Amino acid sequence: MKIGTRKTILLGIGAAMVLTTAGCGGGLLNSGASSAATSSGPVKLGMVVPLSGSSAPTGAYMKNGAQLAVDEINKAGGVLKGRKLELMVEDEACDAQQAVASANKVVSAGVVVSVGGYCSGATLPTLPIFQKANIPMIIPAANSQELVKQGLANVFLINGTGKQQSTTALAFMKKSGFATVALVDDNTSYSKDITTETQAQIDKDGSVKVLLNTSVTAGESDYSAVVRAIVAKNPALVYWTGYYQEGGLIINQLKKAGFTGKIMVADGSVDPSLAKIAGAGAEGVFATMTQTPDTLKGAEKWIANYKAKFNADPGPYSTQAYDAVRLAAKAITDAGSTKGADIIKALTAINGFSMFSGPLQFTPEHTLSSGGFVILVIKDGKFILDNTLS
Amino acid sequence: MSENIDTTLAPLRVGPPRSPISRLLESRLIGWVTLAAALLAPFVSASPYSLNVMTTAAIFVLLASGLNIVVGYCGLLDLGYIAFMAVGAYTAGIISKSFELPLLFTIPAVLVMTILAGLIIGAPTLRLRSDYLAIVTLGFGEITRITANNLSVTGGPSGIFGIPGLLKIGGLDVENPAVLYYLTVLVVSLFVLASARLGKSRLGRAWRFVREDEDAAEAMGIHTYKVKLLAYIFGAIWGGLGGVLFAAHLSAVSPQSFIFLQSALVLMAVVLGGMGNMRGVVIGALVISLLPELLRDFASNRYLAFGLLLVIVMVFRPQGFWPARGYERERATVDVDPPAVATKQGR
Amino acid sequence: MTAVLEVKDLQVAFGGVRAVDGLSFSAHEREIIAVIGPNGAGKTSAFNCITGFYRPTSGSVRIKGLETTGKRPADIAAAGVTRTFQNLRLFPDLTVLDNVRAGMHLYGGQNWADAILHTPRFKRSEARYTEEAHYWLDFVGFEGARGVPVRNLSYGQQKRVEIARALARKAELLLLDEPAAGLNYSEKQQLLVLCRRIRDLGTSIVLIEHDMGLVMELSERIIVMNFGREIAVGTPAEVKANPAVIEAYLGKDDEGAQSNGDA
Amino acid sequence: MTQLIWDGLFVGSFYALIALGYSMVYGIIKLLNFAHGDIYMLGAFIGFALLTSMGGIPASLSLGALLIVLLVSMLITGGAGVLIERLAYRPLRGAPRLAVLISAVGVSFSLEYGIAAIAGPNPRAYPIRLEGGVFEVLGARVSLPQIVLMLIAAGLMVALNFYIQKTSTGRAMRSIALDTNASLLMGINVNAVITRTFFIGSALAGAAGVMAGAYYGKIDFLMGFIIGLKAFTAAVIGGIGNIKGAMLGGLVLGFVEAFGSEWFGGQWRDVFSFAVLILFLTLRPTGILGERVTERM
Repeated sequence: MKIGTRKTILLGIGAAMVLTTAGCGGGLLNSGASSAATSSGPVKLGMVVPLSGSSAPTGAYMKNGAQLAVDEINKAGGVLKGRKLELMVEDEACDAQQAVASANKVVSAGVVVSVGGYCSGATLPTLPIFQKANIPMIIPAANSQELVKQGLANVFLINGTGKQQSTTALAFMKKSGFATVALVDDNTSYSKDITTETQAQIDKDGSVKVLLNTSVTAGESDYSAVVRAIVAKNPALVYWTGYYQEGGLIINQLKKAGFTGKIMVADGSVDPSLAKIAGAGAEGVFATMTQTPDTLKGAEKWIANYKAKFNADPGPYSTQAYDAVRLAAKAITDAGSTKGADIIKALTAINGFSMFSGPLQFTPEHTLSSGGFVILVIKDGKFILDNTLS
Repeated sequence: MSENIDTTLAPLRVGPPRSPISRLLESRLIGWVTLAAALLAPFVSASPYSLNVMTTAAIFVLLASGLNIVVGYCGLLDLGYIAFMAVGAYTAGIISKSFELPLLFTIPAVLVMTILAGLIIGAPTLRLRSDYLAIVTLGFGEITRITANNLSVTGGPSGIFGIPGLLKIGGLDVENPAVLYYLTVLVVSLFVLASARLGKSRLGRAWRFVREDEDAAEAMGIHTYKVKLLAYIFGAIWGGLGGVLFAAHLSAVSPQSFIFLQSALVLMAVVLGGMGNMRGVVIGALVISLLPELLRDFASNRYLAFGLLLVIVMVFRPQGFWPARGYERERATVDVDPPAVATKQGR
Repeated sequence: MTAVLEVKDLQVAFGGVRAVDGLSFSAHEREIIAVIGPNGAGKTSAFNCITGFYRPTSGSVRIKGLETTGKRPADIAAAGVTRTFQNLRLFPDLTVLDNVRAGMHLYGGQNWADAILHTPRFKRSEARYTEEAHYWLDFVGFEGARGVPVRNLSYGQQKRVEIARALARKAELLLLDEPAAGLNYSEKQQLLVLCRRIRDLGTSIVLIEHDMGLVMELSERIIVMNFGREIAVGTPAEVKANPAVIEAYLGKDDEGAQSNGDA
Repeated sequence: MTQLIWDGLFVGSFYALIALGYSMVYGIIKLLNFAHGDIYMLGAFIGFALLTSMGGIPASLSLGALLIVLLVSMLITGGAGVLIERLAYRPLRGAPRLAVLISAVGVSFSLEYGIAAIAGPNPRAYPIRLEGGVFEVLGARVSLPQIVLMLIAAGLMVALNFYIQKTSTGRAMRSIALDTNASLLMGINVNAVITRTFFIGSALAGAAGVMAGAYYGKIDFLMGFIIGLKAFTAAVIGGIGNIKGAMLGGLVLGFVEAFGSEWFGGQWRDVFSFAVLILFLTLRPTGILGERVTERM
């Protein structure tokens, strides 16, 4: 045992030493070189997404999507006269601390564009890090209003914002004549963002009535409390803006409790597992979502490539990640350099770049001019496009 | 009431440790070595990443040294220690954000709040037996987190971000990672020293007496309750300041950073390092916070490893990996002239 | 001259059992009193009431004329009582010196700020703690290493350390709970001498003891308890002659007989 | 209102099942088995593995299949409990309570992240789902699965109570709870009894896990953490170490939570139940049914 003790103690000291020696970018004396854009060699793109924790699957989808784009571009000759793209993926685990660590890591590795960001709560604290290094962020998934509130020059959202999602939701409610609605979020920043926005827009619009706006704690099994509340109010539509784990349970328990109204979920709940967890009750559940590959017309070829490469089906945000990389490449090419400032200028200038969500143009606050949100509906356990709005 | 220490499990040693390594580790030297390493590190690598990792590690050391006061010295198992850090971080964040103050000036408020928190959590619970205390502290930890998540003043789930830096006077901008790192190291090493000194004082002894045998301590005129409360308050202060550094470092505070897992990690640092032994705790903290960064594949299931490690360490060394050794210098000269204590002038 | 300790019809009950049932006695300065009686007579319970570990059901305890009934043990200790425990209650992982320092907690002499800043005040008081710890260890005749954890010591040594710890408290009243238990003859003789030297410091001693030989030789007054009651009190000679006592012992267990034998 | 009571009762029966294990173990070796909630999680995952290995089960047979799986999972989790006691707790008997507690925390971590490493960190949908008729009772919607599950829970608790009260082992358990050393002297094989206790407690938790999985349909590797705390709260409310108390506590906590989240809103539910725990521990640590014991030195 004593040997063991010493070993670990030495390991402890060793750890400190190794850290000091394992320097990624020169010490204080020759500092500054750490994150400077190099003029030759591969062009690095950083992607901080959840690879562990409850959102890990989505992280994998995004990673694959991005990788697909990188490979295509490299096959086509890369950027800036044959420089290859290189994707660096780091875990964020939807935790602020880990996100900051990973963000610093990719910055240190000298990435020129960040194409990551899924959990808004974890993405927020990484903003100042990329901003200090003046690295443009093309955020494919995270879409909390908070991200653009500070009006940072280097932050671009290519996923529809909560506001835009709410607009779509409201349009759908009016079109299909839901007079009363209950808003339920899971108390995460992403989810609350949507409910607050929806509430605000509904109040402004006035044609729909919010009977209930409440939150639940994520990660529990029994949601009878909120279910009781909903059944008591008996709204025509329940709008769940949290993630699929709780979404599935709530749908299931609502049905068990004999709730007869309709249910709609936000993009965070658009996942194959939702239907699995919700069971039979999932049929006919609506969702506000940006186009996913299998709802897009003409994406079949893309899906085929994806399957061929990763022999798995693409999932939510594969396309956004894919587009983020392509957009980054486009901006680098336009800018003709890997300098943050130039790329940012190029991004702001971009107009009509074609993406899955449609032709791209950024609003002054660097969000999509059109959110590209559509309504999906679950048929035999799969999300398919619903054409109420089209 | 009292907890009987099973002597057979504890490492039995007569006379001070002999092996050169352990003598080195017992010696004052080790502290300086670690500090020197910490100070020199940035000259080897000052990349934002390594600075970030090292700053995080330093803050973690501060937390561990604070929890060591509660668990190591006083033997009170606190499973919600991170709550104190949360209180500190949120107090600092809210005040500095709403009044546009540098974080440095929020410290008085932070001290008040954390001491208050220490009293609120400690006062009702410290009369409980140790295992109840563990659960109650866990409960308080969760309550703190959930409350922060539900209130709007704490920024709700997305928390507070864009927090001003520690200080900004002319040229010296503490938001520069390197400067912040050195500041952190300075503060942390001072507090580690302070808690080590506390451990070797009248109060520190009182804590140990309480840990070893409350009744006997009580019989010697030690107000065990007051002493425990003091341990709690000191622990809270350490945690609160950790929170301020945390806020300065991340420039953002959000509830996910204060889950039970974090409390458990700090506890592991204390236990693995050796309860009550400040040097051990510092090294334990460094190992826990740096190992995952150094061995990426280890990071994937580090919690499993830590969990198993906890059990193993407890089974084989209930005092912790590298416990505080109860040795001190023998009397230099054999006979001292009897001091004037023989008469009973009481106190 | 007020009594150092005054116990008035003390009663304590656990559920239905009356461990102590109306005990009254008092100890004066420089007096050595022995409390004897068969096992389960309520001796230790009485001690625990006096030192505040049990809350007496009724009755009162005064120390140097100060009412201490139902106070916290720490306050009672501060009032001038110190004790040892039936089965050693040392701090096993702490050094011999630290264990003795425990008795000096009430000296104060430093606060946490001194400790953190290592002020001269702190250094002075620490020096004093160490010096006096050594003094008391010498006083009880403790030989051997003092910088090592007590759990490494022999039983006899540990007993000495516990007494040294109690003495360091410098209280006017010392309660010894079976100090001779487990000691061999010569150790008992040393204990006897030690008790007298402690008395000469001006401390009065109340001890629970089963070793009649020791009790008869050492104590000035003996209180005999049975079923929580005081059945006899007086000088060793009187008690020896008291029929109630003989009945209590010879009637109950043979332990008394033996110890009478070696008395 | 009746719905509220029914829901509380239903959730409460889960708490009670888990609380029993806490209470038994605590009553006998005064150990707060921190990992107990994770045994519940383990049970859910074992049931999951068994059911998936069985392949597709027609809904008509699902109840029968569930009962079999329930029994098997109970056996396995029971074994796991025994193993844990052997490896992580028994070596520490007589060591400082702090050490045992920390060891328990370690076990809890090992279970959680061990399962995460094996089964992956993502939540799983349970292969079978208890569907069944729903009918109104005094204005409360009561579903058949709920009734079945509650009957199973009640059955288990009654059986346990009988076991504790009537059998020799039960008597041995109670005597150890009163005085371990004395029982040792009376020739009771303390270790054997402790082993049984862990087996039973863990088996009950495992059963609760499978039932939860089959009813709610979603399991993940952290599902045991919160409910473990809740179960402990239930045990404390009822009077820890007291079997009937554990059952009572579970139901009481179920109500308290149902009402609490009605008044304060769902997101405050946990805060509310922890507050209840803290209040009980500080004001009445012996719980509703627990009797005060004078500690003697």
